[in-house]
Amino acid sequence: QTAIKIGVLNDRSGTYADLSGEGSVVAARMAVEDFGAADKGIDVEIVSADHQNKPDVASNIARQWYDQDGVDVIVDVPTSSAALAVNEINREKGKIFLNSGAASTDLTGTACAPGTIHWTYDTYALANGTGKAMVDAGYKDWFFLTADYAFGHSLEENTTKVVTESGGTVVGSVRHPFPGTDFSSFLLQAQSSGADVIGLANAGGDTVNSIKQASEFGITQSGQALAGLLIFITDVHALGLETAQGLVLTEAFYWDLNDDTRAWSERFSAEMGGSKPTMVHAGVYSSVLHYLNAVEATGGKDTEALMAWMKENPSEDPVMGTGTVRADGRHMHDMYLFQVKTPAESTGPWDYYKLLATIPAEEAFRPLEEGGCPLVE
Amino acid sequence: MSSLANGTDDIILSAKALTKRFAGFIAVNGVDLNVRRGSIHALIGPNGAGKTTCFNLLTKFLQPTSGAIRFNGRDITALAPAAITRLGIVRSFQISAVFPRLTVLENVRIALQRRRGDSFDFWRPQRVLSAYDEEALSRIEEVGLTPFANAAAGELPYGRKRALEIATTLALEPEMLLLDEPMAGMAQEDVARVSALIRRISANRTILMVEHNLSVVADLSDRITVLARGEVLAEGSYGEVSKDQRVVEAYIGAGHE
Amino acid sequence: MFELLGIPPQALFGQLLLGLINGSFYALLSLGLAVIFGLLNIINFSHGAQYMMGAFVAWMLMTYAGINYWWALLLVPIIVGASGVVIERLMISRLYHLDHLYGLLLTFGLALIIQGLFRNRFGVSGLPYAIPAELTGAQNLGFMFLPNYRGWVVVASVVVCFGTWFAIERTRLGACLRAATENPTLVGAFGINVPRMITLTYGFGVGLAAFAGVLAAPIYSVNPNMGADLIIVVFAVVVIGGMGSILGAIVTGFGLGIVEGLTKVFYPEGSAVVIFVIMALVLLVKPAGLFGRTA
Amino acid sequence: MTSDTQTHYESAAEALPIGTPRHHVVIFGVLLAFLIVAPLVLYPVFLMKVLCFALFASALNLLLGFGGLLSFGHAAFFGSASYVSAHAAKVWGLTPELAILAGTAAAAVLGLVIGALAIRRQGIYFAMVTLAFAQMVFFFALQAPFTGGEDGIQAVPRGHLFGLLNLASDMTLYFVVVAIVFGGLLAIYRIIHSPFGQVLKAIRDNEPRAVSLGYKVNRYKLAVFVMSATLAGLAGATKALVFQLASLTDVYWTMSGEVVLMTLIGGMGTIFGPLVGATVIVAMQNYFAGLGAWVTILQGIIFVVSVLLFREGIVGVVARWIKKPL
Amino acid sequence: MSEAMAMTEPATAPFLSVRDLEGWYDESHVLHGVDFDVNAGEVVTLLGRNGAGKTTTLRAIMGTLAKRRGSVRFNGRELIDLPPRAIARAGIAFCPEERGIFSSLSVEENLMLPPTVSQGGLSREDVLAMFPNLKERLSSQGTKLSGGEQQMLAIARILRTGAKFLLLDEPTEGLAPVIVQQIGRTLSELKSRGFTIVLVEQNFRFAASIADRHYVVEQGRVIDMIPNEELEANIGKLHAYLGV
Ligand SMILES: Nc1ncnc2c1ncn2[C@@H]1O[C@H](COP(=O)(O)OP(=O)(O)OP(=O)(O)O)[C@@H](O)[C@H]1O
Ligand SMILES: Nc1ncnc2c1ncn2[C@@H]1O[C@H](COP(=O)(O)OP(=O)(O)OP(=O)(O)O)[C@@H](O)[C@H]1O
Ligand SMILES: [Mg+2]
Ligand SMILES: [Mg+2]
Repeated sequence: QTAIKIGVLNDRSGTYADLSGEGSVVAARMAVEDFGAADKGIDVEIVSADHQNKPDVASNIARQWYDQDGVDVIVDVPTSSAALAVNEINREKGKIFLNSGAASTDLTGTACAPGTIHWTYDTYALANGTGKAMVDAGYKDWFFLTADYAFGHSLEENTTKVVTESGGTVVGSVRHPFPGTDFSSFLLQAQSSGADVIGLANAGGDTVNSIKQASEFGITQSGQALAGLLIFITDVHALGLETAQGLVLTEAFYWDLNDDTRAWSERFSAEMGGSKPTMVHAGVYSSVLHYLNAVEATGGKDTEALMAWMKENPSEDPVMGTGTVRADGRHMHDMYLFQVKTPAESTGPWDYYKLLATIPAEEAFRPLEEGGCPLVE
Repeated sequence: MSSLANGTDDIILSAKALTKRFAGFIAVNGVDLNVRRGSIHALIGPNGAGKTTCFNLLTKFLQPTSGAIRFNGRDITALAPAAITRLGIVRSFQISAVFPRLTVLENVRIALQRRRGDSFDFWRPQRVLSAYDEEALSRIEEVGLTPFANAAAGELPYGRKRALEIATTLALEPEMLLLDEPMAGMAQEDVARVSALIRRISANRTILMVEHNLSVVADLSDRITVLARGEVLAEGSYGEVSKDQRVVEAYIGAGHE
Repeated sequence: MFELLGIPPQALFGQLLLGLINGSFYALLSLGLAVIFGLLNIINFSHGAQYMMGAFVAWMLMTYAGINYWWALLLVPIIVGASGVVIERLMISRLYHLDHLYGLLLTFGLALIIQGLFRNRFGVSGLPYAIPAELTGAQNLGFMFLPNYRGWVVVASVVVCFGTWFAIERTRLGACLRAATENPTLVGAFGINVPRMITLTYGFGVGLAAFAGVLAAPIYSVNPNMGADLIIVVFAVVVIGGMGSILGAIVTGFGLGIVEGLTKVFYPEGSAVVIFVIMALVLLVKPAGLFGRTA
Repeated sequence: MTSDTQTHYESAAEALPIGTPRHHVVIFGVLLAFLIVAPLVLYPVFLMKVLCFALFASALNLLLGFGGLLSFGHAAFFGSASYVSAHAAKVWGLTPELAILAGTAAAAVLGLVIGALAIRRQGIYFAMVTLAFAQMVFFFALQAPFTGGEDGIQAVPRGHLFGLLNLASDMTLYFVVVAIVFGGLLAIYRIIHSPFGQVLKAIRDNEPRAVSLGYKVNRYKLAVFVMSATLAGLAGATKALVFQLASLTDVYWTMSGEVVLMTLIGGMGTIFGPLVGATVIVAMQNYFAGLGAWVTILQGIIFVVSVLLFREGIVGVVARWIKKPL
Repeated sequence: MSEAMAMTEPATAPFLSVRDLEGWYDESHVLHGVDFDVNAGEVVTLLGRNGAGKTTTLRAIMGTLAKRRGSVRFNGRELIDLPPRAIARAGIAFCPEERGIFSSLSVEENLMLPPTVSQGGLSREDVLAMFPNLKERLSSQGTKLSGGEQQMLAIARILRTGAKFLLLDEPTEGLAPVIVQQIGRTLSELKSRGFTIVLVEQNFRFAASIADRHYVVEQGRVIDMIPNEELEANIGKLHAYLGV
């Protein structure tokens, strides 16, 4: 009889509450059910908390969970700063951290840790997917609208690299204050640069507002394309197709990919008042399932043994398909390039994407040797 | 104006053509004032005549629009209020000015502390201040507040607050005291007591005061300047000014004779 | 093509115009603060939250009652203003005899409550509010593409600001208000109900914030945090303009919008701080602000 | 009043050599004893958080309760000290005591600059000006190259105290924090009860009168502002080491509001109020964390209720009951 | 007995009756029980030295003194607990010592500020005819007027309201004699139009020219009442009271 305590730590009241939040708890619970924990004599308890997207709150909760509440594994944790903070606590306490929500490649790069797996996506994969696909489609000249802080800078940097490597050029960029409300001035600068595509190296509300205002100023109508470098289906849902149509983006999951994803999403929706799961929810499900398999296989909670098992054995589930966990903690799986449908193409709510391409795992993620993860040497 | 002939070296404080203009309004207009050392000089006049404004100018709480102020022969027109105090001119306010949440003793000690110059010592315990207690208590005694030494100043009745204010002021050992309506709001018995106190402390000091209570003015002052509408209307002893017809009209009240 | 400071002049005009649009919001919000401060001597920290309420109530009217933008523009300031009236009667009116700092603390607490409630109910991802059909589309001004709605924002804000200025500086009601700021006791002794006037003034100031909120709803996402960060900037605008000065609030609001717009072109990284830097400079030179009277 | 005369005098005679009131000594003693046994029962990291905020709130109270100046931008000092000490410990590899010192010094310098500008205005103006300056510091923290943007500075090593004592253990660190915070509180107590503190109280009570007694009040205000900033910095620097993290939360304006709230509900101008206030608020945030946005609402309600009904704060009310200053 | 008093003979109670009026500024106790009556149509003065409490008495009647106690009955109605605006609406108008001209208002706005409280007030034209000086200055800023003009404006603006009971605090203070005479004529005219006036005056020569009765205030109490016709006889006593 093993007792496992899973801590779902994410944003339950802020910008990322819709794309992670309660949905991640539901996804984790579904994983526990599908695994059949009760039948296998494994007693699983799920706790959750709101980190308010603040690294200090996140690290506080993580510390307390490990020190006081006997949590064995922390999952989800959107917002890079919060994820990095939890990563450090996790390293110190020698526990397991299955990140699904955060974007920072540092989790599998310079900050990689023996107990951390970065499951769903990262800035490299997004920049790479979207950047390369756009250049290949003929959008060669780029202008970046970048949130002026570390995350925005790194997103811009990653994309710039991909764009130039694929034969495009970057004609300019402008850094906007974070968080911002009015982007019209920056959009106008982007417009007068004559670029083919405006790369939005920002996130959350900033991205939503940029897209909204780009449509208001007729930027998309006048032929410039927008590339959302970090955008989720919930953002598209908030924007509405009228505004978001044509946007190209990269995701690790879409509910309407195949029968399995549709069936799973159906169950998820039933519990979440009709909203469809995001890739973060899918990642939480997939990672918890893999973890529970490891617990069953190793028959205990030893971090080293569990991590070894998870890295040796492929992950396999109906939601994210097959994947492997790399030495640096990167979970490798296919990514997908989507374009947002026009209102005419869409058949109803949540029917938002058409699939442009599937990006194989090896191409999607940063090569192991480029990350500089100390675990790899 | 015969008294001016007594020689200017006796003048401790003088103002020449003092003028204060507020946006579009002249509150004090070309006032010349000479206060003789060791005298009690009263400034009287109708409400709004500019008495308080004059006080504010002399103590530099307001910057004069024009004019010059000299104290002990030195031009002090450009000094800051705190510097004026350090030179030895200390004022009281028309509305009672004590530190309400400090005790009577502490009120007086604040003044002593300034004089002794340890008021920036934030690392030393308050205990060092007990060195001042003796002197403070003697000041308190002077104004008859000994029974209240440890009471919070804010809880004192009005007249006693005025007394405390005077004790605090005296603790600075000023050469010159400016009192703005020291009797205002005082009960009759307090008036007598404070009058006596003022007379007592005037022994080796100069006092300039604003007062509406004419019997106090008559009783105490050596010399009176009457202000009206920002200008000097008359100057002289009580006997002189009270007979001045303009003063009677503007201030004391006409209707008699 | 000749350039001005390295920027083509058309682009510069465009940026100036955009600055003016942002300035419209600053002006409306700082005007509300100035009106409230002028009469109540209260720094209304919940002004940002009330601006946000304006946007939300417009959204709710649209979503739950099908009331369109134009009616919202009229109704929302009244509804939110009424909530301000209740707040003034129940809470703020108890603080007038106290240090003004308590007003600041109270309204700070109110801001937390209001924002928290909306965050709980609506989340923070933002809600969509469409630009009214009459104002979609844009004008090609040659040097830029001006969305009709943005043009309308400037017009509406100028009209409301001017109207408020006129009402306060040129009408009998305004005369009562001005008189009451100078000497409320005497105005009361003339038989004028000063407390009621104060209450309504607060309601009006809050209504101005709500009006700005409705104006903002179609262009910025309707979101519980939309006022929280803006309000700090608006405080700086009010300090620069001189607390309580109606004209100061309006002129500084528009002016700083333009200055900020130019910074976005020449030094975008600095655009978030430029107003605070100006504030520091103004305080050094004129502690009472550009239009303020020294106490 | 006259009937009280005699009693006043007698108590006066008794209390004349002013020393530390006995009940203050007792309270400090009990507090210290409690802090020593507390980690046996309570989670030491939680206790350390309470302690850091208690010091922060006491520093604010020094300015607000005893200097009469409401700063709405104290997060600037707390936060910048936390960044500097985190940077010093992580990048420069300084020992913890030096890192804390560096952070504290940075806060002091910042306090001098902001204070010199802010004390030119009073009342609400002062509050708004400090708020605006704090906002500038916030933007700096967001964009400066060494602050890590919104990631903050993470994985700050706790290091070895004086190069000897390993602080990795929460227990060891706890006692170091107790020493720092208790020292800070005693320093504040001393400042309040020093000749300087007396003048400060006088200025708060009646500024024009203090001027008329010849005090250059702006120097005192600036001095207390800098002291308060420095102590807030000490709290921030210590917090950075405890949580091994310096982040934007520490410099954001809500932090300034939170610390005002702690002071307000504990009791402005009381010595022990900020401790109680910090304990209440930190405990609330900790135990109600699951309530999400309700925590903010609850804080807002506490703000409103304390402004309307309990302006004296918890300790203020107790002090009135027992008729002794606390 | 004056004509005015004879006119009000049917009314048993005086128009205004003040009893045991006490008043404080913060903690300083200024009024210690003021008692006096005013009959309809009368002009009554309050005389007394500076600081005797005359202004404070008017403020206490008007309700603008925050802390007050006792009884003020006006037209059969108790006013002591009413707020100033209700007292104004009851028909009492107040012209303060400091005049209270609003600097941010023009002369016209100042004039039109007080609302009408009952029928029968002077029309704007009547008022301007009474004070021709004001007519030329209607658009200037209120406080740009000379002291005398400000005083006229202060009186003028309360005549419009329809209140028939006026409290005038030192309307001649600081004014040139010509203006004092003019104000004297105005007050007489108002009296003839049936206004009742309580006048606080330092200048009792002026007071004697228009008043029916004089109350002497000292230390926050009314210590004596002298009918105007007995003034000559009591001049010595009065001088003693006023300390001249
Ligand atoms: N700060 C100011 N701004 C504008 N006018 C002022 C200011 N201070 C005073 N005054 C005006 O200057 C004149 C003189 O005022 P001051 O206070 O000196 O009179 P005072 O003689 O002391 O009167 P009182 O006997 O009533 O105290 C008054 O008319 C007053 O209104
Ligand atoms: N605002 C105030 N605060 C405190 N005390 C005041 C205030 N106004 C007046 N006093 C005091 O109350 C007492 C009575 O003042 P009041 O103004 O009623 O006198 P008055 O008879 O009208 O004198 P005056 O002839 O100078 O106008 C005086 O001692 C005065 O100093
Ligand atoms: Mg005066
Ligand atoms: Mg008077």
